[in-house]
Amino acid sequence: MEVDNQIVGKTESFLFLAGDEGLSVRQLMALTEQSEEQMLAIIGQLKNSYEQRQDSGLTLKLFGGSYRLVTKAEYADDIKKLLENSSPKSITQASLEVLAIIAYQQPVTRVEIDDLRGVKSEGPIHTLISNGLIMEKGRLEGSGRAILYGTTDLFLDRFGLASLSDLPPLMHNDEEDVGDTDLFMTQFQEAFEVDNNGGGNHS
Amino acid sequence: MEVDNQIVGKTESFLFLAGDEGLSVRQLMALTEQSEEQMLAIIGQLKNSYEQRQDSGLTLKLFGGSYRLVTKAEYADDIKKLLENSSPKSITQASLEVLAIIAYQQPVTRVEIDDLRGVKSEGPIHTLISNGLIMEKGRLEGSGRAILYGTTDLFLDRFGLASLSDLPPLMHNDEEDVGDTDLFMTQFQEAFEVDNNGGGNHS
Amino acid sequence: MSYKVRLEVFEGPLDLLLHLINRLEIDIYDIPMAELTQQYIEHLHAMRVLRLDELSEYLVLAATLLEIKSKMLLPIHEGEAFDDEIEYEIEDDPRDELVARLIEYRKYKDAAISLQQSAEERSNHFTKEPGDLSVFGEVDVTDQADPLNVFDLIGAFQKMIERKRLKTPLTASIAKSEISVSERMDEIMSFLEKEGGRCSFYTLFERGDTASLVVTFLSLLELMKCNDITVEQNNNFADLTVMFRQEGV
Repeated sequence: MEVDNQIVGKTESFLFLAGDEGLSVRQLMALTEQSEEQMLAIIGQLKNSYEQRQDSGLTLKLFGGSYRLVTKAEYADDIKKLLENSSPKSITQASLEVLAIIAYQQPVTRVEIDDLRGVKSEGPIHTLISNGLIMEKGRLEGSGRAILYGTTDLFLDRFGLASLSDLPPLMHNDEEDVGDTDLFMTQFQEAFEVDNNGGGNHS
Repeated sequence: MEVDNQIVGKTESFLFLAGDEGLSVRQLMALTEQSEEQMLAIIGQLKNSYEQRQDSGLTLKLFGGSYRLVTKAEYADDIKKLLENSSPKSITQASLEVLAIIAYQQPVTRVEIDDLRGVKSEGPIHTLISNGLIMEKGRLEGSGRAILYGTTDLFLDRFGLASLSDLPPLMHNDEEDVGDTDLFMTQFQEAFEVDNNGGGNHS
Repeated sequence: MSYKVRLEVFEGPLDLLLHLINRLEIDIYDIPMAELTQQYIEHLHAMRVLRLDELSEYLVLAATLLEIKSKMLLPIHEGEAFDDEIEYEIEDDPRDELVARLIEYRKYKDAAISLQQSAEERSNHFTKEPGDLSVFGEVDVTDQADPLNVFDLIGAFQKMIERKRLKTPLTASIAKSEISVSERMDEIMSFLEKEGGRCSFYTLFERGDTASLVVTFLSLLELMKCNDITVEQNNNFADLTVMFRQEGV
């Protein structure tokens, strides 16, 4: 598709100003008065420009439904060196488990999460809420009206996902898997390229 | 002068991250470990890249001793549209940040808010006042008699809160906190731990 | 038999059980209950230091394990001849429910690992705060159409913390080692010029770490000494105003 350079430049300037907020395709379409098809072509050209320009430090990524200008991964180490004395938020294994359950099962109640883990999850849920990764997504009908939890856009952003459909598929436990834990682990490792420092048996 | 593309990219990524603050030649030299002559050549090449790339919306400007990545002047009119139309999220975000600080820290002065955010918050504060979400809650004793801000009833109403104690706690103690926000978070926690259990119940 | 006292943190009884299954290299679909139960209970002994409410969850599972173990000890097979009839075994194996729970739990435990990996990948890309749009014009926002909730507030707050983390080292800490008093003096003078010749004392100290604040302070003193600026206070406790020194004053 033929793309107007002027509009690509305009798009880049919008994305630059939006910074970590990013802009959705829909917002970009409204701002530049382009069709969706045109917009996607423009985004494609921008991405291409960044990849082709050997001396470019930037690239374009889709996280949580919004396109964002970001620095290229190859400069991550240089940038991280600057951030030495301010470490990023770390998340505990427990919180991560709860987050995974919510991400795949949403909307889901605390009791369901507790059942799956065999342990109470109140603490991790509070932590995840205060980290802006999950939120209330309504209440269950009926007695108790239990809170239903779901993930936020910030979750998608922080975990580098374009949308929830971007989540890697959960492993199935259907008949073929039965009795073949080795295959299970191999598939898992292939899928996520675990580096093998004890990756298999996460003990 | 021969210029290493890798270092040009690195320079661009640093300038991008510095945003409106920009970076001086001296800072860039320290960051990339280049001589002044090399640095100026790198800056020259970056500028050149932006001019040559027909579809670029960005350029490099020197303001008050700092180089800044900025949008090209030709897009200024379009950017006004970003301000007026289609969800100027970036501004709402600033207001939300300020509102979050005021909600959890009230009563709080502008200087404290600025400190936490690392940027001036005068604009968002005015917006929030004119929207009726925050108000003056008295003055600090002592020199300056700085204004103390707090949230309004309209704030509670718009955010569906019965009272301030309905705000979800901001941090839970089983996580590692970010360095200097530590104390800040602990204070929140102490303040809101009390109604941890009833936290969500604003049905 | 001896066991090592380990005080690893497990994310609950199922996690501990999975750990034991991995360590004992036993088949999750054909668990030797006697061995697993013994190991599990030994671990509980070692973990007694845990908080009581946590321990109770572990004890519930211990009871389940013992129940399964005892069921398996009972002679449920009437005729030895049907031993290898698979259907029969699958339907009645008392371990089935436990195995199903373990498998289900393991799915999410694995998913958590893959999530962590994507978060790590994501953390290699940095972005900037939104640009200051106020230079392009003045608009009053906060659209009423957009319903907000407390979770928006929390999200905003988290983003702010991340921005601050990114921003501080790039501007402030580099400035620390780089900026000199004479440079800061120039900066202050050009800032004053921009502000129409006067500004609040405090605005000069709005950002930077301790070292750069000290440099700013020294620069102000130096500028006063050179008679370039003067500092005024209208009355007790009022804000200090920094201004260009008027000619002939």
